[in-house]
Amino acid sequence: MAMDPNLLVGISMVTTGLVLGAIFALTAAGVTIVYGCIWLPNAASGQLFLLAPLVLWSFTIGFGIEPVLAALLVLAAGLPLAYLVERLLIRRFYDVPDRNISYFVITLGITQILSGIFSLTWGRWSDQYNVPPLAAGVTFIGPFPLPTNRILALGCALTLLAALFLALRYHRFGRALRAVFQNREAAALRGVDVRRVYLGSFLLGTSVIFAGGLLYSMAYSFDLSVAWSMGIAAFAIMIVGGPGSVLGALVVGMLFGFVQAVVSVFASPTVATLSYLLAMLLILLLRPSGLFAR
Amino acid sequence: MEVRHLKIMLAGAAVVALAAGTAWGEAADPIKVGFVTELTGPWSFSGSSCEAGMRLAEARINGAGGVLKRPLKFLVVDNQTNPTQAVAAARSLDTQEKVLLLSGPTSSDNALAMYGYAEQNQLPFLVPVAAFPQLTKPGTQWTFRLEPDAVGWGYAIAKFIEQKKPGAKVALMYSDFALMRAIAAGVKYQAPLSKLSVSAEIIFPQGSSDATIQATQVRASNPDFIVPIGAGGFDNTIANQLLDLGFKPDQIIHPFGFTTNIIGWGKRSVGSYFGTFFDANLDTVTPEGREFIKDFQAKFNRPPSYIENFCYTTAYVIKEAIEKAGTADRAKFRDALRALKTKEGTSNVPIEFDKNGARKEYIYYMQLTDMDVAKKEYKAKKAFYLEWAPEVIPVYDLVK
Amino acid sequence: MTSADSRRSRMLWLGGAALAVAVPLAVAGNRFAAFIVGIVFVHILWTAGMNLLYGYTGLVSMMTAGIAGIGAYVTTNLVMSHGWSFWLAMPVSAVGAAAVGVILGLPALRLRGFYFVLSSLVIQSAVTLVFVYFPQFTNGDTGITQIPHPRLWLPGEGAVELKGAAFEILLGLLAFAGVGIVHLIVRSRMGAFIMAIREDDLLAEELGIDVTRYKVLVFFIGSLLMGVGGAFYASYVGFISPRSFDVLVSLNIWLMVAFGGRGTILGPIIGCIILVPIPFVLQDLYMLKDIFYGLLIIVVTVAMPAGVYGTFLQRRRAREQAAVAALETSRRAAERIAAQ
Amino acid sequence: MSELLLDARKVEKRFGGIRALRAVDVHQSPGETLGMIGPNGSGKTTFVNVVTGHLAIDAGSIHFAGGPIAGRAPHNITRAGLTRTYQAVRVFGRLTVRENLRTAALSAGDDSLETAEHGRELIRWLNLEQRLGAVAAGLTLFEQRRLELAMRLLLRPKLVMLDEPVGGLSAVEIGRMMALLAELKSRYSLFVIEHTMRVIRELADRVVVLVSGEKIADGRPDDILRDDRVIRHYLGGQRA
Repeated sequence: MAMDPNLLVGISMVTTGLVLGAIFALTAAGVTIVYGCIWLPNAASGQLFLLAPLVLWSFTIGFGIEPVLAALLVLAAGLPLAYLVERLLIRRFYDVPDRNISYFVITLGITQILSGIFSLTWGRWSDQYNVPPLAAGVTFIGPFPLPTNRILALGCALTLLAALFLALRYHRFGRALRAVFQNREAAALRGVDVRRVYLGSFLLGTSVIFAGGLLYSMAYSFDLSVAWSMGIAAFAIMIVGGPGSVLGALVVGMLFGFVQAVVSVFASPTVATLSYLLAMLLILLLRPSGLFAR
Repeated sequence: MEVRHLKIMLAGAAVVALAAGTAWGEAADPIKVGFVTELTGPWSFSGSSCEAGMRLAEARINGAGGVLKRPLKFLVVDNQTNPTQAVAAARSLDTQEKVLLLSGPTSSDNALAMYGYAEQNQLPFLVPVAAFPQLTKPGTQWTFRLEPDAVGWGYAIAKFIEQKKPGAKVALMYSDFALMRAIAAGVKYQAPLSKLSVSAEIIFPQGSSDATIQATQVRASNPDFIVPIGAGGFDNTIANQLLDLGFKPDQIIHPFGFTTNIIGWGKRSVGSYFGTFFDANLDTVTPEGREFIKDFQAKFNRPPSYIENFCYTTAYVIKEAIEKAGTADRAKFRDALRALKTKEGTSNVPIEFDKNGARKEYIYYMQLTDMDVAKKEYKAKKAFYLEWAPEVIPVYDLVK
Repeated sequence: MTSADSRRSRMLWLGGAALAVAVPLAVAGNRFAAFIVGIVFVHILWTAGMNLLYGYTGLVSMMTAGIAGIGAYVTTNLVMSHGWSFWLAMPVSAVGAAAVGVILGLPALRLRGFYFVLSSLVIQSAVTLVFVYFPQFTNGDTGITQIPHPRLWLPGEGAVELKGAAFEILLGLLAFAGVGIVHLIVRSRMGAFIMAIREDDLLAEELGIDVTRYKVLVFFIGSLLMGVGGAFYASYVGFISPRSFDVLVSLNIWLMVAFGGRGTILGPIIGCIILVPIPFVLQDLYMLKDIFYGLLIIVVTVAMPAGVYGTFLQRRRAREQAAVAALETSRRAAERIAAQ
Repeated sequence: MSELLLDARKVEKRFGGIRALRAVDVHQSPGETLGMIGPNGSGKTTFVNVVTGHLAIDAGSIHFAGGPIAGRAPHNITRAGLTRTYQAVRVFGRLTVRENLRTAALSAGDDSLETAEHGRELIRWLNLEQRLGAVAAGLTLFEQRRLELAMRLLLRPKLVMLDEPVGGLSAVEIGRMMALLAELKSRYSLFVIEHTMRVIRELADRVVVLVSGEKIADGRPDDILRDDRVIRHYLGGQRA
């Protein structure tokens, strides 16, 4: 093993930061889109994030479906689910002034329900969540071996992020969405069907979170505890980046990914988690509108 | 207005009393054992394995006429891998079901929580699978444990490595659970005594899912052997990331391995070592053991491992102790357990407890020789066997 | 407050105190039922604090369990590692918890609505992590077990362990005292002010109410109740771990207040009496508890914002007003006839 | 000029780049009723917000009843005897009228609404006694305006700043409100922001005119309403 250890650790740090950051950014983007548009702070994001890979795992291991096909199935299955939730719970609050508190509490309720369901059902196999890799083996980055599957996940994540960003900029729906971000009434006056945009943004946000979860399960092993930590991280990123700011979510998400990586080299992953929370608190106190306020 | 409220409060109080009343059944004919284990939550894989093993023994025992002509009934309650819930369950089994003893936990955290309840309320507690030393700390009166304590495992690992490669460098990577901390403590204590050096020690917080950086750091420290202990699926991640980084399988020593997590490591781990207390591949398995393996395989289409075996054995230890006591009385049962001298029916390993309820300890180290992931089967051969007295090293001082 | 009113409420309070003693005695024969009663009492104390914060001042604090946990851990450490008497350790740690509660509550002075809720949730998560990752004080995830019961010094017997029905009666009286304190606050000048703050803190300020001062005060008193509850919970149950005080517990405390009826004295009590026993009574269905509570949270938020007792009060007020209106119209009719 | 009740000098307020108040001087003697007029967005409400401490002052000084109040917390300014109403009527909507009034009375240091100094007569005078049990949100706008007024008067203020007191009221209601204010004028110092010239003419002893954050006129109503600059900038065609 005659290779410079610092170089090794350095590369591993960068790659880890990239993969984690991309997935953070994606998930946080999903959360922040919904908050910016509907004013819905989704406390259940972590549980949704976990739901996707759990279903994927059942599809692939349980029913032996092709991983790619299974992943697409999961995403597809997510839409009607999200629609149902919007229909039953979200929609009725659209005109309530302080609705974000109600939403927050409701999604906390959903969180509790989902975690209850998880430990009841998938909980039994919590040592066996290994989604079959799309690509086996490792690819060498210089001297450093990285699982090809993880590089694939990184690629997908970055592509999705780019697509999301472009869609919000240039696509008709994206522009409508941003119009509603800026000012609901004005958008309505300009003939934007606000409620359709609301529904659309909720579906989009949920799917993006699902995608994040799927990519995470491609890159890492996971267990039920991922839900809470990811949910908190997503919130932290949203708050620090500025609620509703997709750009903020992307930048801060990447940042947090690297923080995680760097801190776990020089301190410990535990400190990393605490540092998110601290960052979020400080921003809440000093600049509730976040770093990238719209 | 308030007068009406009195009624409401009274009604509420009535609800509580009533509800409790319904949950309150008086002791029935069978001898009841409270079996609080992990059926859901992070540790559920071992809890449900344990229940499976215990059920086989329960069926056999009651099939053969039970104990003192009374059926032996295991009341299984889920503790959700949550110590708080474990205590609540212990309390209700004690006060509601009036069980003869408690058993069942396979996670040290839950076992320790119940330990407190058992000792405080003078309720016998036979721990099948939980290795945290403090469960049998000096002064323990009511708790007994079948599984050797984890600091001892660490001691055994050091002995194993010493015999494989004198003066070797060892790296430790483990998730931050009581069990893992205890194993690491044992290795670190015995290493210098066995002329070994610990080149790296990395602790993961619970819920970690990636070890790329840490594995690289370990690689950089260039050890001869790595002792990785991840919780749940993370164990597989660590193993595979170590292999990705070019470590040879036979440099990896898993402190423990049971069927599901051995399969989880994957075929590329063939050649790695793992510690165990019962394995279907051992030639010391008795005819009864063979039958147990056959029945289990038929029922769960995977071979049982030490968790299932300990829980299977637990049922028989309880049976023998009750028969020795001649009555289902808690104190008499406790004394019978203390005096018990017997063997595991499945492998003839001796069973006897010291004054603190700790068992005469032993461990096997097996080397994986082949694996069929699809069939959930693996082959392994014995590489090392060790027996030792519980306090060969100061286990109770090493972890608090 | 008319004399009839005061007589009624005196009856209520006597009745409440009587119940605090009578219920434990009634179920003393069944240790399990008795234990449930004890836990219900602790929750009544906790929800009393939460009610003051959320029900009367409108502060949706999601860190209540964390505060209770601080009270529990500090007491336990002082008693078990430093040999303090429980009766000294408990008040000390309760005041400590209250002080921490005030500090952690400071965001509430700057943040409005959802942002405060979120910050309190973040704080709760951080507190839980601290419990997990500072094992030298908390023994980490493993938790602290074999926590001794408090000892009472009785003439003749000397120091005797507080246990059995006596312990539940003490908890009952504590819960009673906690609710009583909240009730007195609500009836007082301060009560009017914090409710004004709940309704519209800007208008309250404009009316000359020192909003900051009263929010701090509320956090102190609320956290004090939490801390005391935590300290007694630890020694009563005999075991604590970070899970005993995690975010789900905070959420459940919120639920008990919201479900019973926030901003009413009896509502939270009813919430506790109905919700606390469920997981114990349905021992085998325990794992369904989270799902059930979760559904309840949603139902309450969507369909029953006033809670069980609150809705009941609303209905009754509606009835009374209808009656008054009817009277009024009939009187008018009578006058019209008289006029003709 | 010696014993001024309100004395604001060179008051400045900026929002980002915009100067909402430009060196505004306003003074008011005890017993005097001061009117403030100006087009929308001319800074009238901003001025009130700065004086009552709801907005931080950027420059200048404000003295009230002889003491400096610039930079003090709103509740302290209220305690000093300076209170205000809001353009969009603001009461505790979910509380009953009695609870609304009680809060004000307690804040003023009284032990209860009943024992509050001339609390009863206030309620009778503003003719709210029938509605004491009603939830404030259920009141008519006029009733809410009266309730708002009653709450302020319970505080025994030295100066009441009224932000469009007749805004949104019907002609009849305006007449009634005017009568009430006229009566009030004899007992309290008032500061009235209004668009309705009638109100200003009948109530104000003196009028200040704000246009885009600048005081362009200050004098007796009749003179002001004849002032060319005022007409040009503000009244435009509508000569009352």
